[in-house]
Amino acid sequence: MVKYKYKGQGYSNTDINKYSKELLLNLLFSMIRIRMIEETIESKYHEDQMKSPIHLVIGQEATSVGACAALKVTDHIYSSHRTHGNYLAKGGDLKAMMSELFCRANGCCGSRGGSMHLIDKSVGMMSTSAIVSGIVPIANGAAMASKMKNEGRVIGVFFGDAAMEEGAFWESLNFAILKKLPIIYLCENNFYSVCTPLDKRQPASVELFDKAAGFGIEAKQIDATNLLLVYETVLEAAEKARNGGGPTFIENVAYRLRGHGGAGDDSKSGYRGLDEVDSWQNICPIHTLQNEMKNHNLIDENTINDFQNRTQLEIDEAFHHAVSSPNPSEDSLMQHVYAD
Amino acid sequence: MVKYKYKGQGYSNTDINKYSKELLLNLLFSMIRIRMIEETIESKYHEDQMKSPIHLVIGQEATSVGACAALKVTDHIYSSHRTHGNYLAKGGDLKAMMSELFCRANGCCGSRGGSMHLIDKSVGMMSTSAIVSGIVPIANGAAMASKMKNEGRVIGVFFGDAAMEEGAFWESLNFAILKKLPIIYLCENNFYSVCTPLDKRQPASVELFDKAAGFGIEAKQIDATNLLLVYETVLEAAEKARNGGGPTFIENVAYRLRGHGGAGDDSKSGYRGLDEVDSWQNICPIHTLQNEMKNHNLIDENTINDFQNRTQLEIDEAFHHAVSSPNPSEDSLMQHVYAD
Amino acid sequence: MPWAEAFLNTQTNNSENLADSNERHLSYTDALHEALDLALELDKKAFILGQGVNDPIGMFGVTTDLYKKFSEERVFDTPLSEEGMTGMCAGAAMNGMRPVYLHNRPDFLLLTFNQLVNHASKMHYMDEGHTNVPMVIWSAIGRGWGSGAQHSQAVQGLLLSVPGLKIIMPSTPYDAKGLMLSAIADNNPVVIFEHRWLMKQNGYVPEGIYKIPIGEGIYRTRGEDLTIVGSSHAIALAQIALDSLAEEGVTADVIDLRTIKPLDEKIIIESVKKTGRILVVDTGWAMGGVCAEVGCLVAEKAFEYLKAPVRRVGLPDSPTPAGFTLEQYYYPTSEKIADAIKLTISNDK
Amino acid sequence: MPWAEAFLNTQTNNSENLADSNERHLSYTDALHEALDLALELDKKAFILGQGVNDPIGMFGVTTDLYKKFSEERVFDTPLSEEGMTGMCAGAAMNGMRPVYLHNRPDFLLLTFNQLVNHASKMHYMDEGHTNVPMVIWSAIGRGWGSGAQHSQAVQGLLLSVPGLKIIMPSTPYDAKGLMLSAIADNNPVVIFEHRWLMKQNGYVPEGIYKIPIGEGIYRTRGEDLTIVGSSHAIALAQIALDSLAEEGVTADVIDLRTIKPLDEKIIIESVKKTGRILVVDTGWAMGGVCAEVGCLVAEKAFEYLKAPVRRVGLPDSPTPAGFTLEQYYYPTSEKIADAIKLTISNDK
Ligand SMILES: Cc1ncc(C[n+]2csc(CCOP(=O)(O)OP(=O)(O)O)c2C)c(N)n1
Ligand SMILES: Cc1ncc(C[n+]2csc(CCOP(=O)(O)OP(=O)(O)O)c2C)c(N)n1
Ligand SMILES: [Mg+2]
Ligand SMILES: [Mg+2]
Repeated sequence: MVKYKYKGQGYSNTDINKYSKELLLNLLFSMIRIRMIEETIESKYHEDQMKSPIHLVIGQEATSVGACAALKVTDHIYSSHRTHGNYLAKGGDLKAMMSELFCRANGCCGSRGGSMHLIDKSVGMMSTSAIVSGIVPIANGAAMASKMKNEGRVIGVFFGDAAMEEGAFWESLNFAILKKLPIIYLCENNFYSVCTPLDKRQPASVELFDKAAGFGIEAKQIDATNLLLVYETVLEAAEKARNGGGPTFIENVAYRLRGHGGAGDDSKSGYRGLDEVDSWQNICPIHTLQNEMKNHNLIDENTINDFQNRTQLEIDEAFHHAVSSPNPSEDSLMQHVYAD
Repeated sequence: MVKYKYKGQGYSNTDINKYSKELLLNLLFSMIRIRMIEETIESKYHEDQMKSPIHLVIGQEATSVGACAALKVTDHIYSSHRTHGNYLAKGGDLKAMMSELFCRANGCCGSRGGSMHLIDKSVGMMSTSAIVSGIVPIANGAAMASKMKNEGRVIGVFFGDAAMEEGAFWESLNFAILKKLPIIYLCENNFYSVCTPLDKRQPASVELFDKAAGFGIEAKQIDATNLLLVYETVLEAAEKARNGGGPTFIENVAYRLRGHGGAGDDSKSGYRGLDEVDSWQNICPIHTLQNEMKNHNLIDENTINDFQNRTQLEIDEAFHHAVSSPNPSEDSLMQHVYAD
Repeated sequence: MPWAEAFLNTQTNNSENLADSNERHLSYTDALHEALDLALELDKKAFILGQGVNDPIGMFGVTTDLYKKFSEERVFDTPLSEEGMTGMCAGAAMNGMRPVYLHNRPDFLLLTFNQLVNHASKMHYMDEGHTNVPMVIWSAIGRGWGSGAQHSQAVQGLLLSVPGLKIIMPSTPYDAKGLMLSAIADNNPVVIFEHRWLMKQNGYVPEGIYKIPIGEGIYRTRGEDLTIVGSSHAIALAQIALDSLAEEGVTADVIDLRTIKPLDEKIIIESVKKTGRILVVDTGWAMGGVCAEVGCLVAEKAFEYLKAPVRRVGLPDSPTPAGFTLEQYYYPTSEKIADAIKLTISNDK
Repeated sequence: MPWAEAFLNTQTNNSENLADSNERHLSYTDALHEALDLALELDKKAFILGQGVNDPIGMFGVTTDLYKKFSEERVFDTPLSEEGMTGMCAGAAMNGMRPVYLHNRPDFLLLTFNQLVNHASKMHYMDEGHTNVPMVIWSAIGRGWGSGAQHSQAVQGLLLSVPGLKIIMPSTPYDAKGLMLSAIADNNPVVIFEHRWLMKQNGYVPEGIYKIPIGEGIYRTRGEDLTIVGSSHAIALAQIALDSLAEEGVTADVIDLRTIKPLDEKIIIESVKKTGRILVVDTGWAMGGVCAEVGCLVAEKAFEYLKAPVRRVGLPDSPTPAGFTLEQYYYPTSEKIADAIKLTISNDK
């Protein structure tokens, strides 16, 4: 059964010619790279060497890539447990990520975080939480700091549809509106929380973004299989935030093509229809953009193959880096409990 | 400065003739009785014998009385810290209340609750919380029980405007809508949380009831100095809830004429304008109903005086009862930590 | 998570006593499933809720397909809203229902302390006993497989001083079922902490209804050299540690508390009077919490019998690291417990 | 609440040492006010928030009119939203700010355990020390005047085992100021529990900036017969109790912990080595928490010096009753502490 249908328009309303070829290539390649990295992780996960609970972003890459591209390098992002896409899109270091997944001392969090806590402050991937909605109030604080320090920095915070069931989310939204914080709420609505569909958790009669709008925030729902829609919407929101216009809520609708956690799809267990998954495979954000670009002669198979080949080398190297890196030592265990 | 103006229409749009004289007298008397009781408490509070933090409902009685009158005797209510009006309107025992305020063994909670926890399950005043919004999820559970047991019982829950800043409130609202719970959310919007005006806590651009509506609940804002409006609105909501129509949110707008806690008004300290308090004195819910009834020849001064005299006797007796009641014994301290 | 599953299988202490093959054996999860099944059957007021209770896997198998048998009205998935749902449970319990609210991880209980500590545990006291709050909050401690700082915590110690609450930590399938039934039948808020490393353990589980008294510990072994007190998975580790010292002739009273609140002071003191030595083991942090309470208790009420310093083995005073290697350093092992046993019995006053 | 104010005045231990009249004396609240004033002056990154900080009364007088001096940007009232605001503080702290979030009552902290325990305390560890979380959470324990079960709790014990957190409980105006300044300067999340019965106390408070090291206790008196360990208002009670036994010649080391996490093990053990006897006093529940931790610690690390059972005086295992008479039975008094002292010194092994 296809409970959650695609309701977007593909790229039919998008004028791709507005964008430079360079930008489009970058965006597409960023998505392809994230996909390839995750597919490699997937293919090796059963080897039981990445001892970390992973949550793949496959199917939802356009949100990560579109949003991060629309933000400035100096802007900051915060993320829920589904980190890979956000970390990589914001410029996170692949080697440090792979080391973290392989629990090595030179992981981006020194093996203290794992997949759910890919953090790299040097690129503005500031923090994450494995507690649903836990990162939202923290991102608010970052926006508060930006405002108090008059930094002109915009904060983006990624979270799932289920995060909107946590009270702290609404407390945060209220505060951000009250204080006109420079923050963009990037809801990744993939219709599911683990195996539970949205309509078992929130009344089907109301859209997520409408609830947010009810609080007095500018709120939009977008087809987040269309990367350019994400990009455009976040760009506008960031501009507004930077100019003191306060927060924006964006509901990014896209489908999680894999299981909630771990490798592969788990839909056979019955919590969602295989046909539903299939139907969304057809509007994979990478393929749709790729096709659109091909149609506009902005890319061809060769260029893609080239990029893929280079990326595969990069990935192989990162995996090699990770598995050949040292484990953390026992005496590091009690370090960094307190800051000096 | 009058920051929060009265925006109601008095009784100009209310057809008082729709109601029986008996009902009207009961409602008016109930408000007068609550007012007299609280004024007596106020006048004696400085004697330091009622060792309990009180929160007077003076100015907001119509919400308590109108709502409880619209509910059936078998319906249940739950309340925030501002309990007196709700307890008395639901039929709570005055003697047991006064004993509780005087910390006596025969108080309605045996001196374990005090003013913030006036509870009498025999009349359906089921529970209270001194934690803002703490009672809302609990009332939801009561509604869930009513639904699961198919009791046809409607739950009313009273809380202030600040309760809507607590995340648990929104978690509860979502759940009640999702499960179509037979519950009525009775928000008592008096514009203040202790000394903090609403606009320092929630964006002024949005009304409370609109935020609730955004979640998908039927939501109304009413002038809660007009008792009949409260009565009518709750009556309708209760009917709907009883018939499986689910929850309703009612924003009852009325002014707290006394300080947040304790006796007397504290506005001299400057957190709100004395003229604001004055402006609301003019639309005291008791006087406005009384005048309307006088205008329709439904009541005269004599009847009122009679009732007041009888009530004063009742109050004196209750105070006498309380002060002459025994204190709890030491061996009762550790009772009821656990239920058998 | 394939590696996590594999890992769990190797870590599980399959201490099934196969000697008596007539006994009925069930896994820990099946025992819990049976308890819930029986409770739902027996008491129309009981209901089950939690994120994922209706999932294909069904909360580690504890709730699998119960909704099919008892309807989605009585076994239902919830919005996340942990605080709101906990209050909802309290309210339903106050009105005659018997909710059992399941969480994947105790870490999520930290969202609910306002309802649990400020409300559910106090309601009975506050209205002089007129209101009962018969609710069960269940969660499974997630040790290992990269759970990390926010998905691995054993927070029982944070709740130990909360009046009005009962706290259960079963270590065997038998107790898991019996204590769940007792918890559902109890008229107070009861928190149950399971441990994921016990979940695949098999053991003797009688059919039908039986209850284990809440607040009573039990001797798992009897011995002379010291008293070991703990619960849940810490007891399993302690028993392995003790077994490893059997050749050296070390014997101990091993007390499985089963309930950490109310605490069975009697059995602890009785044993320490005999052995004069005590080691407290817990799945939570050594500082504060269960280790501290039991250690202090003995120094207070059995001081004259003590022949050696009180010892405790719990978690070090740091958050949980996510990585596999660091986890090995972080968690108490049976080896570390064996060392503590040796210290305790060597160290005469 | 007129009676409550009157009551507070009578209950306050006005142990001001007026001997040296050259010393500068301030009330406890004024000392705190001065600390906040100085911190806001000194560090542009510091800011203050909480429900009522801009009220006419200003959080018991601790924040009165600070917003006028430092603007409403830096001293501001908040929506209730305790959990959301705590996370906001953490996020601001992670980005270089130094928030000080004040609550009327510790009971409200129970709404914030997810941000406090799951997030603020763990962030520094989780990302290998790259992120600091320099935030202060402040609240005042509300004993008496009918506060009841939900407005009177001393929840420090619930947080004692949380790694990464620092917990402060000052007992004098001097410490209240110095520790507040240390807390704001500290690069970790720090929770401060004040006690309303100390608020009107006067005492010596130097001008300007000074800091008291977090994690160090102090001897309030030196003596021979036993060691009394505690903090905050419990120390005040213990000192009255000890004074009442002065005629009988009883003397004690009274250790004011000032910080309960990190815990100053050294001073406790040093003293117990000398006196051989210990009584732990705390404003929280006796079960679990500070009493249990200190009691266990001594039985673990100073066992050979102990001459008598460890004793503890804290709250009984029940919620707080609201009524005045029941409160008298519920709370430890200096008389009850004096009895415990007598027991501790009489009861030889
Ligand atoms: C407070 C809390 N409750 C429950 C969980 C368990 N959990 C982890 S991820 C997840 C799903 C969240 O769904 P959503 O927010 O929609 O994000 P998605 O996984 O779909 O990206 C859940 C329930 C958690 N981590 N935190
Ligand atoms: C969670 C929590 N935070 C703060 C308080 C302190 N407090 C008690 S009453 C109150 C005012 C609440 O305002 P509102 O909800 O509007 O109710 P009102 O008093 O105006 O009727 C506050 C802040 C509390 N009791 N609980
Ligand atoms: Mg989702
Ligand atoms: Mg209000």
